[in-house]
Amino acid sequence: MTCFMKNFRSLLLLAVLVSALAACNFGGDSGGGEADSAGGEGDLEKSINLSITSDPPSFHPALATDTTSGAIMASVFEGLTRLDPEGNPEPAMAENIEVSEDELTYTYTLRDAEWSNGDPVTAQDFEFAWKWALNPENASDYAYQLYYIQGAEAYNTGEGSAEDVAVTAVDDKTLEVTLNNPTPFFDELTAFYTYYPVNSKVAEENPDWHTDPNGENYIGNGPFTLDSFTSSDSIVLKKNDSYWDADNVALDTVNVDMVESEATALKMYQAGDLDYLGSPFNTIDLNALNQFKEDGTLNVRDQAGTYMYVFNVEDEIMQNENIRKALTIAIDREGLIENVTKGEQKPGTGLVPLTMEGFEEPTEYFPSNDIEAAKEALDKGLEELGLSDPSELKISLSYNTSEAHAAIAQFIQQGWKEDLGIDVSMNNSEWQVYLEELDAGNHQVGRYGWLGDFNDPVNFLEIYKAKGGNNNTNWTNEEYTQLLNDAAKETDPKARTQMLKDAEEIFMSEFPIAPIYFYTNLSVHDEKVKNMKSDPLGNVQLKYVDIEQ
Amino acid sequence: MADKNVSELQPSDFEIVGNKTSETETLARKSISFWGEVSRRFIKNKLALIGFITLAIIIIGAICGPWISEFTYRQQNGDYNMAPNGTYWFGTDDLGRDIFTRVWIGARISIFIGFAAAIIDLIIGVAWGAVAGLTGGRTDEIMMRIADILTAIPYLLVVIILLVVMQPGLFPMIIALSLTGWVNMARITRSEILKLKNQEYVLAARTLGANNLHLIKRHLLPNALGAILVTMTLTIPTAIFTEAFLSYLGLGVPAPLASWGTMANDGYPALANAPWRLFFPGVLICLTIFAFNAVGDGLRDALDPKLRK
Amino acid sequence: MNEPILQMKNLEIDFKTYAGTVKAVRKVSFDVFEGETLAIVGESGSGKSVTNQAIMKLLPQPPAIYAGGEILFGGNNLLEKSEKQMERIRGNEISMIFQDPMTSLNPTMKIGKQITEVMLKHKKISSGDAKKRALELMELVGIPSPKKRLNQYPHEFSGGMRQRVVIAIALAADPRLLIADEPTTALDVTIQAQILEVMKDVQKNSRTSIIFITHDLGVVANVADRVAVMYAGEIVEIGSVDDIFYNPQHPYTWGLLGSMPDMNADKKEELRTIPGSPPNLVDPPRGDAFAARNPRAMKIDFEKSPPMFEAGKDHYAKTWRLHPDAPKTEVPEIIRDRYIQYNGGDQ
Amino acid sequence: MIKYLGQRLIYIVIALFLIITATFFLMRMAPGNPFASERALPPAIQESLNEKYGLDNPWYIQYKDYLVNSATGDFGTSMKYKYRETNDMIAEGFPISMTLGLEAMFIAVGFGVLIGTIAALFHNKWPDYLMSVLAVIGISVPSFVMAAVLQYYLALQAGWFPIAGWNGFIYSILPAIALASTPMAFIAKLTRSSMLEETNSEYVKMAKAKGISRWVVVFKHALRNALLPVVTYLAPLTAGIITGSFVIEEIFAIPGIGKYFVTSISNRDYTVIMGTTVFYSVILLLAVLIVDILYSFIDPRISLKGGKSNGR
Repeated sequence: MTCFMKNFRSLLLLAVLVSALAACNFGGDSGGGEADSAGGEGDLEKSINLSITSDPPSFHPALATDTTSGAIMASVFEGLTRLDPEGNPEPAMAENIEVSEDELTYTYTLRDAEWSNGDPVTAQDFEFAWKWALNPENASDYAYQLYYIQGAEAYNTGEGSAEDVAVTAVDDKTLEVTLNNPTPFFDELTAFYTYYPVNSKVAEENPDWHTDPNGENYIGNGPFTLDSFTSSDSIVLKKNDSYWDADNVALDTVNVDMVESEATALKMYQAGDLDYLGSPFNTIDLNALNQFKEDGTLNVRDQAGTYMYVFNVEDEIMQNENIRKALTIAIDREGLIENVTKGEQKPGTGLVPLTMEGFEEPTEYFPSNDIEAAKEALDKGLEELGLSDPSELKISLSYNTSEAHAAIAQFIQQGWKEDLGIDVSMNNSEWQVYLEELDAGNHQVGRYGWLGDFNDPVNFLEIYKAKGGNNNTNWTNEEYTQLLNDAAKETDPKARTQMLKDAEEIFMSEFPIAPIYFYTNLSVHDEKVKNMKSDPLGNVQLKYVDIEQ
Repeated sequence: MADKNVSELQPSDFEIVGNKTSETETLARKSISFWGEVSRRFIKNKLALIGFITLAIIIIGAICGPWISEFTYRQQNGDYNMAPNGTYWFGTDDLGRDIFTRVWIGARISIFIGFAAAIIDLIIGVAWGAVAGLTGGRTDEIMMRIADILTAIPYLLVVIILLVVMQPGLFPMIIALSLTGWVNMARITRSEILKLKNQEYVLAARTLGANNLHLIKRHLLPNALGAILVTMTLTIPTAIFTEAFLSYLGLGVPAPLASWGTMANDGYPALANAPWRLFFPGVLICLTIFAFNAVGDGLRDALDPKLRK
Repeated sequence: MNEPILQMKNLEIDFKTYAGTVKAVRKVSFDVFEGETLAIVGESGSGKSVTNQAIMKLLPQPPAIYAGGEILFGGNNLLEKSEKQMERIRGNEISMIFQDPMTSLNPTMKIGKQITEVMLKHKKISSGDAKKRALELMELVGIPSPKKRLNQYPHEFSGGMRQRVVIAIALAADPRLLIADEPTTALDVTIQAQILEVMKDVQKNSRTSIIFITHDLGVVANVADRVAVMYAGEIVEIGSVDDIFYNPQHPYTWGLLGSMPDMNADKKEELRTIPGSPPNLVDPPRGDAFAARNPRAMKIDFEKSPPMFEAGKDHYAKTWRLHPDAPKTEVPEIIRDRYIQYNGGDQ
Repeated sequence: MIKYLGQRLIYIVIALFLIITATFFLMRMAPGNPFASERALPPAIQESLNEKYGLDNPWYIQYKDYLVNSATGDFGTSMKYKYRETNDMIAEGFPISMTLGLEAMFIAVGFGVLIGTIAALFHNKWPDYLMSVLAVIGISVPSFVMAAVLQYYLALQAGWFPIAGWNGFIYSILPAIALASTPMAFIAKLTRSSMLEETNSEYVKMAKAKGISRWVVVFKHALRNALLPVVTYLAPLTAGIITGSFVIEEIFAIPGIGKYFVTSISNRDYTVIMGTTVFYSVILLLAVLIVDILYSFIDPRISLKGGKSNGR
């Protein structure tokens, strides 16, 4: 009996162990496994290994809001236009684009293209997708990208109806869109993922088609199809043979691993597990930038984005223009870029980045790092505030928690202390909290970055057209608003650019923000990778990428 | 067996002089006091002594280090990521700050956090564990279950709320660390008390009418001291660690202040190009924790009556 | 008498401690003969347990140091044996009964296993046979319903029953020498008597020699053939039970006997204690270790350590009192009374 | 036994209720909004999102909903990854975290006990010091530093292991070591001190007096008793280790659930916070129960009767 009991007990233990081991999952046969065979044999297969930082927050083009999702969407879907490697729109799903005299009506003729399930891509698919995105019930964060279309804003904010949105499928192959104002960058917009079509037949039957990227209902019309998705682990894209331009797609397989840590991604790249590092998929670890610069592999491209500190002009201290001016001038942008951000960013001189047409040459709205001028402004400001010494200024600098933001903030904080004698306190909070704080206007000086969705100055200037929304400065100016409204109606490109430049000058003369730098896109890639570079918006079109064995 | 060589003895040797019991008593009483004995045994323990000296050096460094250095912890000197040299003894970081200075400022903060958290844990944990262990029954059950539940509540949520309610800084950090940190101490104390409370001398004291407070103070705590001390020497590293983890999540002490946790966190991605940024805070964390462990073990051995021979 | 199975010669044991080297056992010599029971008495700290653990070589080294002497068991010096050789002797030829039955059994091992373990280690025996033998042993030491008890754990046993188990374990391999280290101290008086009976029975049947360590003279009178009295790491007097009880020579033995209640005493008499406390063995006294507590100590007692004087046949005492030059000192009244009673043939 | 189990299960349910309640209120007290986005949302969309996730209801309705959802085990879709069910996230990630965790447990317990035993047996001799140094390194190196150092030297420099990912056993070795190092050191310390206590005990002396050889005494007699405190430590350790580690999973890019415990909170992803919390609590409470039952198997002095606490 005891003998039996004893054996029984050890058997039980064994059973527990075995079942524990059986439950083990080392993920040996998961999709990412194929990543290893990439560099090896086979001149038939062309594959590339990339990494992104997390699961895409959405697989629905209309719900995507981030570069991670966007990079995948651009491969699996295709809009009316697609940006070429230089960032210029070229016809894609649209074979022909006809614009009316007043530049308000666009008529698209679609080419014969197929969804990955064989259905033809129709004008109805576009109409369906755009109206779906605008439907407030679907809560698309980026629906505002469609506001250029007549009736779109009203429908999205619950004041209009779907029928009033001026997008119509005239027939299967003809799509007609009417805009509120002349929009010179509309061709660019139609390349943006919010404007992508959705297979309306499938989507009407299965409203949840996008929640299972591995399911048979997940259908795209882009150069690649989504082969497999393993949460937190990998996404595998395969070439879409039924894509209309399949002959010009070189890659057969794209392996995308989810690697959250920059340091890990860097090591994987150094070990040859990844072929590309950088925007828009992930970020190159700051610590490696010097190394990549030295061996000449770092690719730097200007990006349509501005890193800035916003001043809350409703704050007791920050309402003073001279204080804002002093703080803005005193920032040593060159030193910051050279030593801290290291990415060959351009010193921020204004609101609109240098990638924009007509804004290529920086305008000196203020002298950067001119300590004398800054002190002068500071003295004036202090006097206006009735203070005698800079140390009496109580200023707090807010930023969202991140090592990069912290480093920049510490650099600038120290500069303000040494050059102006202002001891600024630091206040960091998590992203979700930070956004609420900015919205509520609880900040004095706050970090902010704006990356353009399309390469037009309006994308930046519009933020400060009115209070609310993304205007975290609470600054408004009637003249400025008027200029923007006028520019929206202007059809002459030159005159329009001038108006926008005038608006920026008004903006910068009152210092509601301290521009710090204009973003650059940094990337490195393996020698064998060809044609892989990002456009000014930071997108990489995998469609054009090739591998040379 | 008998010794034959006794002839040289004089008859006068056999004079009866009586006993000297008083001498034996004084001899017996001459034994050293309890704490004297403990410290003597502690000093004889080489490892413990080394630990103690290490700790002393680190604390002296924390006090004097920033004061010796010609730089301040937040001063950016324009020399970025410099290897250790004559000017910057421990090198500089990515903002050109002197790591020597920062490491000792960090020592102040990390050791303070560690000690403060350990002391709060000690007070709450010992009180909670002692009451639970001594009362027993339902009360014990309920008290320990409360402790169980506390450990299951998402810790980060609590920390985030604390950091928002109070301004980020040392104080909320210490509270956050102590919030669940005491549970372990309570468990250890309780199990020690349970072990001790049925022992004869405690029962004897009880029959003599000692009340609970007296029992805890006089009999139980001194005997549970060894286990409590060891737990405490482990609490301090845990606190330093948790602080490092919170720094990893960006919830550490606010910049530009430094703690070892934030420094290690900033330094580890630079392992390839500026290893000194991880090395110095890392080595100091290791040394400190080694020292606490050695001192704790030494104290335990010195206090443990069973090892007294 | 036949050949001794154990001869201890001038055994010296030191302990290294933080406070200095403690000379715990100082030149101890005695013999144990087959089938006899030798009791070693003395107060706590007198070195009696250390001496006996030294036989088993169970003292942890460090801090213990075997500083000199030899222990001959069947003619072989145990101190020269390797650990492997000692393993064959322990439990097999010499076994030991520990003082506290509450702690000397493994709490997480079944009783049966703890008994059979010794047999399986030392005898070529199947586990079935070992179990049978264990049942016999349990019966022998008086454990009721042994079959059931075999599969129980120590915490299910009372103190007395546990000590019976310990005895059963000690007897399991039929040892030639059994060292009982205060086996009854931790037990109730009634249980004590039972345990002593068990041991006596066992000895009758097996001719095992026993070294019985105790501080309880009552127990000694009950079980021992010969008695050795230890004080401050030395044997101060050794002789037969009768010698020690009725004709003790060393003043310490007097003190010890004086502190024992006498059942036969008619007179109302107070219990006596020995004033003072034992010497510090880090720095043992030059002369007689007991001198400082001896009201009739002589000058020489403080100067020179006495040799063993023969006080009778096989009766020795380590005191200057027995030196021919020493003045005749009186044996205390209580001891004298006892002697008279004894010789008067009261018993 | 059955009565005991019943009591414990009732306790688990009560504990879960308290944990859910506390978490719910903490969650709602924490500032931040799950739908906050860099691009300010039109109010209509914010409302529609709130409505969709029931965040527009008064708190007591939301609280009730959470209780009901937790009871039925359906936590709903993630608020950040809107296409993912919380349950799926846990179901997919947990086997991976558990595999890694079990491997780490084997390392931690196996080596911890071994190191602690060796240290105790050679008390105050050089193996003891060597083992103590090992244990101190384990305790004193933060896991992210340990992970980074292992990854840099053994994977990148030496090339013996893959850098990151989850594609087979070899991928699990470095993360398992990094994960195991701290608990291993704790276990080693614990084992050492309780082993020292046991080897000085009477029954070990008695076993030696039986002629049992030194190693048999250690392994058959002392170890089992010395491991009792280690077993107590195993419950929270197991629960913590098999539910994954944020740091290790991030550095080694492992698709486990450890990161959800942290990211769900920083994203204010309420449904996932609730799901992971309840999941962790269940694992923890069950682990405590299992360890208590296991304890009664190892230590015959403990009997599982209702309402009895098991202090030793």
